[in-house]
Amino acid sequence: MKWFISHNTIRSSFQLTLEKECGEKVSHCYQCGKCSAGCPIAFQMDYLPNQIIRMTQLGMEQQVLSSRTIWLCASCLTCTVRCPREIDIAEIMDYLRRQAYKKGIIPVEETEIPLFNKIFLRNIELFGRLYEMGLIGMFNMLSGEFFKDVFLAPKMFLKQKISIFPPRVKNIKETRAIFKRSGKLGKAHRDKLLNPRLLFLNLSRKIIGKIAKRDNS
Amino acid sequence: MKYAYFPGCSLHSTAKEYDLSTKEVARALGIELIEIPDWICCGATPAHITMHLLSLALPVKNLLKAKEMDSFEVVTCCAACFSRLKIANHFMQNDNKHRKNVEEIVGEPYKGEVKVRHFLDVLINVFGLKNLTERVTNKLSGLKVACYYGCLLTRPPEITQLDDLEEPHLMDDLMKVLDAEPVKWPYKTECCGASFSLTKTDIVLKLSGDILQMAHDEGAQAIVVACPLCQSNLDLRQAAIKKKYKKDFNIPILYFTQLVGLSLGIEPKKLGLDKHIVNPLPLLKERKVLVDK
Amino acid sequence: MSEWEPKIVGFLCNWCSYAGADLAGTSRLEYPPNIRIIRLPCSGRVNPLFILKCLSNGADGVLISGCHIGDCHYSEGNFYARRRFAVLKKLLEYLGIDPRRFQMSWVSASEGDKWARLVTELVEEIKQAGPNKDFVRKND
Amino acid sequence: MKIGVFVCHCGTNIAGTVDVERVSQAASKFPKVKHSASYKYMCSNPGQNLVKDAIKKHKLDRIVIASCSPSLHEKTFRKCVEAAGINPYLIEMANIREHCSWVHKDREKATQKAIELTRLAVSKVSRNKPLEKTYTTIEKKVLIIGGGISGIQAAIDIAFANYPAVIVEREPSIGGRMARFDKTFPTLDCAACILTPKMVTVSQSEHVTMHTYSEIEEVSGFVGNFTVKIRKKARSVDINKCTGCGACYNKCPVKVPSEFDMGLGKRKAIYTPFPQAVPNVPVIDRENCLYFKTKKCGICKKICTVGAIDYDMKDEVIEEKFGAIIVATGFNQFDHSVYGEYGYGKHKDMITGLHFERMVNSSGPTGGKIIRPSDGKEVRDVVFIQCVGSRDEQKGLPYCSRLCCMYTAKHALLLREHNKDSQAYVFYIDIRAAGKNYEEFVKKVQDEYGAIYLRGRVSRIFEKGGKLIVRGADTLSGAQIEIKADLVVLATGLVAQKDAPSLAQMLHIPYDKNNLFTEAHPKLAPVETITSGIFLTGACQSPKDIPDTVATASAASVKALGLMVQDKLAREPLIASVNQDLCSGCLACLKACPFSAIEEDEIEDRKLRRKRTVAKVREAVCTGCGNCTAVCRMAAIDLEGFTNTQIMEEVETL
Repeated sequence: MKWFISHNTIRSSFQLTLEKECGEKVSHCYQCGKCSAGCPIAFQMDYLPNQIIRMTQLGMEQQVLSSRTIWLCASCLTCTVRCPREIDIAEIMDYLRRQAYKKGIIPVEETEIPLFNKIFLRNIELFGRLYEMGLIGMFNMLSGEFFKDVFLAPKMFLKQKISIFPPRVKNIKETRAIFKRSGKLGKAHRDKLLNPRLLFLNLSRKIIGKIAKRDNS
Repeated sequence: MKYAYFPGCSLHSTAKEYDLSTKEVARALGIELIEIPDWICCGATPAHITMHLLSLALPVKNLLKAKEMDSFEVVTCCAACFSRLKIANHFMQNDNKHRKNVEEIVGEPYKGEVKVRHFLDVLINVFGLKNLTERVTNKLSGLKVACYYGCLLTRPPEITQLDDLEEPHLMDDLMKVLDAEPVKWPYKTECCGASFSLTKTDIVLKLSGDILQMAHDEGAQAIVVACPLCQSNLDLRQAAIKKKYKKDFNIPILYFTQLVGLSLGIEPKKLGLDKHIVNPLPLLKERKVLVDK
Repeated sequence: MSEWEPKIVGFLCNWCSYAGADLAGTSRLEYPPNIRIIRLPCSGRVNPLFILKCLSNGADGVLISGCHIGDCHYSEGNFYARRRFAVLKKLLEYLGIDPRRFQMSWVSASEGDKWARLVTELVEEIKQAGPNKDFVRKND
Repeated sequence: MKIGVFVCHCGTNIAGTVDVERVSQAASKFPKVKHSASYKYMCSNPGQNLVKDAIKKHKLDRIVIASCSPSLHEKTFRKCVEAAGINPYLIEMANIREHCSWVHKDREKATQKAIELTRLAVSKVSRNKPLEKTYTTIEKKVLIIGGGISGIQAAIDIAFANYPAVIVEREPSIGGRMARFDKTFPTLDCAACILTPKMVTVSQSEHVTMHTYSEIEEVSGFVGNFTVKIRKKARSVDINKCTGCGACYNKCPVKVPSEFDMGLGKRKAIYTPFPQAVPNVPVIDRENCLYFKTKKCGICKKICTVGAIDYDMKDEVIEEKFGAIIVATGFNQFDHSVYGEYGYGKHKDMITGLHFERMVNSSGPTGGKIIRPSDGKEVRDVVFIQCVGSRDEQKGLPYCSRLCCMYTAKHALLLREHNKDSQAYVFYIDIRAAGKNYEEFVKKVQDEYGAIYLRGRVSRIFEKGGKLIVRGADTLSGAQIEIKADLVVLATGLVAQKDAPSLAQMLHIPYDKNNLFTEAHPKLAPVETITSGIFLTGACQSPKDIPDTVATASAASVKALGLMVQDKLAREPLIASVNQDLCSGCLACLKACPFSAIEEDEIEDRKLRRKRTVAKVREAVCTGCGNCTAVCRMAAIDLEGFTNTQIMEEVETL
């Protein structure tokens, strides 16, 4: 492919740290590819799940954490339940995503999912339950997909499937405290949505793309 | 039969008809569902992707609220909530390190003592198919349905402990009791794209399109689901699938509770059958399974 | 002495557990060096007196390990052992000896990994039980 | 008493973690130790000479060797000291390799432990007594359990040396799995062509007795003197009268799926499993026979001109004595119905390799046509999946079944040979073709027979539109692959026979967690078991192909013949003995003995001046387990080599 890796990469502690922190034995993988064979999202991924595991075995932290694959994993667990080596691949993907958040490595082409996750959690932290209008509005605004699904909105209102007002939970302070303490104990950055620079880059990418599309047509 | 009921966010918004029909069916069958007061979101997929502890603490908080109601069994309908609650319980039962952390976060001791059940499980394994057969007044004869279970109802099997991993059959069994005809099809547990509805709509269109295609090919007139995410992906996105892949399936996506409700003679409106994007009423009329009032 | 290290005696049957311990060696599985193995033909050879003697001589723990039930090289020696030591264990408990000090296990010749794990856990457990002062001969 | 201690470096195996010199020095200060030394390889010739010389020079009378496990070299050193004039039972070994240097890393602690282990051995040896070997006779007959290719080969080898062999086979005919195969890799000679002559040789040999349709019921005794009970199941056909004309099964009205053809073809209720069966005598399957079910029919009896049919035949249990036993029970196929993702084994057009063998065989149920079992149509696209059950810790076996790579390559080749328009797709993880001409064979299948090899496991198989949709991946190109297949052939792994554990328990041989029988040493004693006189061959020990099976069969035969040619057999004197003066005659030992090796005896008590009952050990029967010693209240019965005083001495030195 397009990499050159040295013994320094191979000897890095990436795999060992992963095995220790998420408890999954990556070194046990013998690359049978059953995970990739059954992955429903593989057609969109830049690396197949088995390649991600292989790259982890070789200590290629940078490449793994900046891959699109880890964000595209839908956590459907097809790989996990069929792995002959009993490796929980979905859990490894979760771990890699958490690491990518921590290190702020997120590919600019794949900002939607990390952004969505952050907005979703923020939403829960504020309201206790999901406020769909708020989620969609905020996501559309920050991701540059301003008019996404607006045609669906009236239908949803009519069928009372989406409410304009946020849900109400009485003891919202309790929920917020859970968020705060989880962030502290898990040593995760809770507050930052995403790096503003990344958001900006993504926005401009989208808008430029749209303008270019319009010009072409 | 008395249970604490955890509806989850979807059932209060996009999947309102699931909530309605579940409550109707429960009422008709004498299953008492008491909504957990002041429940909060279980964290869904974003939580376990972002902060592992949070993804355990949120469900545990809800289970503790159920415990306060003196209820040791929680029923939920959403497959995602079911999965999160079950996983949280699993960690609290088996992982001391995580349990300590989560107990610190929620401020209370908890060892996974509240049992979590899916409503499907309650209906089939507690109420019993035999009892249900006796209550069916309006048979859904001739209605060909594809039972779609999705990813999270059966996976991972050691945690959910609900149904067969690769070929689940609970809903099929249920449909047979209602005299509907479950088709044999291979996509029972294929992924619909789940949480990518908003973020990666293309993926959802492809995966849901494939599922609809397969159901169509195997002769299903409707798809029966037990998960609000599956329902919204398959139902909501059919228009876009039509636009992108030039395929007009027009297959109604129904909750199993709605069909059970119909067979018990409950009015369609009470079951929220008017709330679908792909209107199921013409099909149900054609198949003569609607209750005449 | 830096830290107290327990002394454990293991009575192992020649056919299964001793071979299993050998396999742990050939597989280079590491475990703590606190165990002293005495080889016997069968777990049924172990006379309860040996165990009492070990404990009174200051051993902190005694382990008896034989073939899995049903797999005894001598058909039924381990059945006898199991029955015999279930009684002895009760007796020792009655005498006020920490039950952790006397344990039984079944390790086959192919279970080197089980042996290593077993010893590691056993040493850990005996460490928690502390030095054997329950049954030591008073010298003066 | 002058004890000599010899500490072995074992190269760096021991010396790497244990300070051997310090052990030797510490040992020299132990009580009664007159001499201690260390050497690089104590078991080598110079090492043994060192021991012998020291014995002479220092007049040593007891020896401790601190080295490896006694299971490896106890015999070596017994011989060594015997040559130097010391009774061979006056040595003890301290296992400072397997139980010390190999399992510990801390040099200080390991050295300390090695010293203590040596001290234990020294204290034990100080209580050893000189013992003399006993001798028994040998029954000059070999039992072979299993009549597949490995049992057949073993029988031929033993008969060739003019010793009698007895084959016990569960099925109605010998031949085993190999009889089902079509061709054999890598030479492609037909299995029947090379197996049938061997089957005939066995049946015609004056030295070989066959008990087919029979099972082992009970085994007792020990090397040289095994007593075995064999259940000869009621065949319902008199083997001495039957001429093998076949009229009975031609006329039998009942058809059931044939086990031999893996259910692809039919057989009758009275049947021989296949045309070349040996013995060529049918058997009545009583579960399906109309006569046995309804008492009607009886056609076979009417038609048999020699009156061989006997509906009243009963199971017969015979007892025979043997000097050695060869276990050749073979393997079973892995049951792939555990794979939900492959449809729980319910897809009709998904078959195993053994099914394929029958199908491709010109005398098989389809006449050599490769068809879809569901609709009988000829196949075009065939997917082969390797490692089904093998190398799968989640649902299958941890090990590699070793021959699936090769037989799948053979199948891919045969497929193309039988059907020019077909295409083979082989999903594999690794190709393990380590054997003479194996790699070349696989390459040939890829190059000349156009088999497409795809590197990846298959994740899902389902039916759609009459085809099987196979979803796999090719990890080399990073592609997901979907193939619409007419037929899927699973290379299911090899597993132990279901009743392997119960046979092992009968024979007192160990088996591993996969129920495969365990050899005495994986490298140096691969066909022996720890129970002397019992040998292993073929796939009951681990998956083996035909060449390996035949090789181990001959190896096991040589080991058995090695016993046969002896006049008498030396037995270890490590058996129980009764001190009749101490014996109170309670006879608790008699009940505790698993082998009935203790009997009542009467002695004249001189003090009491009357006769008194005591226990007595039948030396030829005692196996030396020592169970009796633990029940003796008087400590009158003791086990030589592991006496109470020896063990107490060890315990005292702790």
